Amino acid sequence: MSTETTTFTTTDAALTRDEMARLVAADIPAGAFVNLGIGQPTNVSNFLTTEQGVTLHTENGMLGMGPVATGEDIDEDLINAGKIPVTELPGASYFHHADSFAMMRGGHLDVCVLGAFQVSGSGDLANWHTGAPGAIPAVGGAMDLAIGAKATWVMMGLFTKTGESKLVQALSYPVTGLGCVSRIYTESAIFELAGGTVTVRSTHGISFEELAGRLPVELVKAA
Amino acid sequence: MSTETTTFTTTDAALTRDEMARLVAADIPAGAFVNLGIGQPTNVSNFLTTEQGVTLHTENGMLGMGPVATGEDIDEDLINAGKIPVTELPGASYFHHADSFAMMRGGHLDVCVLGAFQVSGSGDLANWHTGAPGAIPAVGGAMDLAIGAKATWVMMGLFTKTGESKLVQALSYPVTGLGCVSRIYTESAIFELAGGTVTVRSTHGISFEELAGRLPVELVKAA
Amino acid sequence: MAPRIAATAAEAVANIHDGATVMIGGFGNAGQPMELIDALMDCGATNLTVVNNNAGQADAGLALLIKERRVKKVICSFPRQSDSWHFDTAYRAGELELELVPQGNLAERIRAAGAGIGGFFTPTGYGTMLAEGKETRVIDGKGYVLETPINADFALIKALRADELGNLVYRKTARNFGPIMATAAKQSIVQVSEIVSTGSLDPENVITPGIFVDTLVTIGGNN
Amino acid sequence: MAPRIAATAAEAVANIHDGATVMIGGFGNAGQPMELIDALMDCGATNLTVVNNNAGQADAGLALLIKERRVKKVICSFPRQSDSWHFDTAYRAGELELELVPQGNLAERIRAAGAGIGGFFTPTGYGTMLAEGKETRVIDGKGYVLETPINADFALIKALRADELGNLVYRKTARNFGPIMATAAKQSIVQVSEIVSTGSLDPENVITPGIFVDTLVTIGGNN
Repeated sequence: MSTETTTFTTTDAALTRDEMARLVAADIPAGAFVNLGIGQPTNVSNFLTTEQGVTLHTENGMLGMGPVATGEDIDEDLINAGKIPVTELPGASYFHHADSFAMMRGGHLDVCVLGAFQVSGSGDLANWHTGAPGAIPAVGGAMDLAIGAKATWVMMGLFTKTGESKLVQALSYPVTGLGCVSRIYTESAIFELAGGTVTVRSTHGISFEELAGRLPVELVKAA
Repeated sequence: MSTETTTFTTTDAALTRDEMARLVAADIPAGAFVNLGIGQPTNVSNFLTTEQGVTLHTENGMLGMGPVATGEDIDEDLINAGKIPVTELPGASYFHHADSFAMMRGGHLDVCVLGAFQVSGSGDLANWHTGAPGAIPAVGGAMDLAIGAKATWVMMGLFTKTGESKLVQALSYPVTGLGCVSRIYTESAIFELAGGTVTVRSTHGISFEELAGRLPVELVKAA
Repeated sequence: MAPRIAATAAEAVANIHDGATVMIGGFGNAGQPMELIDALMDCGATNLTVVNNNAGQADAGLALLIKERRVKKVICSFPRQSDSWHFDTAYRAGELELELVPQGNLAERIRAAGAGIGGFFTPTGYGTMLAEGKETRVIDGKGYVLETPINADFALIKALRADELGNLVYRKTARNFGPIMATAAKQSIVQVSEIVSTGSLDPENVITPGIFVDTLVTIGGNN
Repeated sequence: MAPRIAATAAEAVANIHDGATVMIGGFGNAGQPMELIDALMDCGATNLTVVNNNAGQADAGLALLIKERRVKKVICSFPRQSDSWHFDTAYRAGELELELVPQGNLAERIRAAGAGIGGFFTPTGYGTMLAEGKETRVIDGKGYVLETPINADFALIKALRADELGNLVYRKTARNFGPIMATAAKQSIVQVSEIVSTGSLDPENVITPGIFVDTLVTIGGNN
């Protein structure tokens, strides 16, 4: 289904956010049905090409979502899951919330791209709650999206502000979904997760060996 | 919700099928949403008045079903649950099978009228299977209809061809639904069922005492 | 029964009683029945349980109900937002109970209530904090959580247009929770931009059949 | 992925393999994809499990598949009809397995498969022969049976019209099982009267979004 190479590659500089988004976009198979989470993943839509024929789902009840609406196109009845006004592409369809999440939960979407606080080597995802005492929890569609699509990809910074790896052996933040993430895009590396094995597809501004030294999980270098 | 009197009445002659249907029709509250089962219950629609404003549901996906279609109005895409061509009234709506049975199961219909092989004094219904050895079972929507509506009424002959009561203490035929029937219309009497008590609302061509002697369940005469 | 046509939003919500469970449609501003919420505020009903995707924003609508401590419990997926200060304050003060539900489970639980389903196994939330204390089961190697229906006494819904029988159509992503909430509440109160004569809506395109609608009120035009 | 447009019914069903589970839409003749069933007959696939409301009638379609012993199992609600002689013969000969499911449970199980629900508690069938051996539970004083999803490899569906992205609209009660079967099958094969250009269907009125459609074939006009 995906078009990426499994050959290990490396670049001198860390990826910018736009470069990450461009790589994610390029990896989305032609004709795929995709849900892009709020935040960094939303940026992926800017790098999808018309030729790819990707259809965007927004869980508040629409397939065939178009770009963000501006000016006269803004319609308060037409918003995305981030509550931003968007547009409608030809061939779109609307449905109610139960049908929309049935579409997600039933495994009909090909790819869901999400942000994350942490991902474990076995693909467990934490992205909904810091678990901080006194924090008010809010989950939205995070748990549904995490486990619903055929493939769940994460975009995140690899390290916290204090330099700790967000790719971990076991989550310290509250779980969003277990074993659901199959790929992670970060500024420093792209990882493939399968059956507990973490394969590094590419590194950016860091060598594989340096990376292996900084991360708490065992890494395999792509062939 | 219902308009019947609780005063006991009696008539000299047994009810004809049309008279039964007319009585059922008259008991359906104005504005009710109703499902009429296949067979005798279908005849009830012929006695509903426009003023009643009753909306008919057919479980194959429609509210606002009109009379049987004839001549040029016959459309093979517009049939009732008995697979008979019907018509569409203004204000009708179509929906898929899961939504249609959700409407039924969720208790949104006011009345469902069904035929029966047997009904027990506690309202258990048998109407789908004779239980005869070698008989091929077929259930259709019978079990869904039996337990779904706010009120389930039965229309049936009170006695079998060999003279046995079809109102019984305990079903000998396989169950369709437990404790679901609240009223039974027969040629000889109309019964109200509630909390295990069987109240005779009217008798037709038979006295209350004669009836009580022939039926295996304890009967209460309506006040 | 054809729906009651209320002259004003105040009249539409007049029978909402203290202690009622009230579903409120909308996702962001899309589909939010703001005039009905304002009328609920004015009608004085208190001790409410509110089912909504969020828990109020800024100083309007649901947020005001919460500010005035008219809500004892919120069932929602995403209470905490940048402008959910009234919720935050009430929650931190221990004066508001929160049942946090993943958005797809929220939608499915509302649907289940309308469809007469007693409970269902969903993969969403399995292995997370939000499944704690709930029954779980592994089916074909995949983990599921048992979730229960959410019923309500009232649903406040915004649709685009109704006919005199209460058949509804919505507009774009403003559809969201409306159709399922209409099925899950004992009484659905719907604000629309216009009420058209029966027969004006194409039966193929009705989204909420009139059987689910109890009260209609016309509010301005579509904005 | 936009659906494949097959030139003929034969081409549309060509990848249906021996041993496949095939859902077939339709209730009576309404929505029955007769040309696709005929093509399935011609393609030679055998050892099939068929999910349909019925088990074939007279000497056409599904009845012929059963006559030729190409079907090992039927999952349906109403197999026995006045003209179901091929089913009757095969069943009595012990050459055809039957799973009899109340019609609403059949619809809900198909929906559950499409919606990623692992199982659900339904009141339909509780206390009956069709719940024997199934898990039951009393919830709030009401009995329920645990029912499981029905998935399929293929669905054969008849719709009225599709656009090039596979968005579908149906016609009157021919809608019936189509929309839910499209969600429950790995591949949905849909016969339509016409394929219109993308953008020709109103997004508000799409009943089956194209995400659920894999193959389209145009068959005659609407009859």
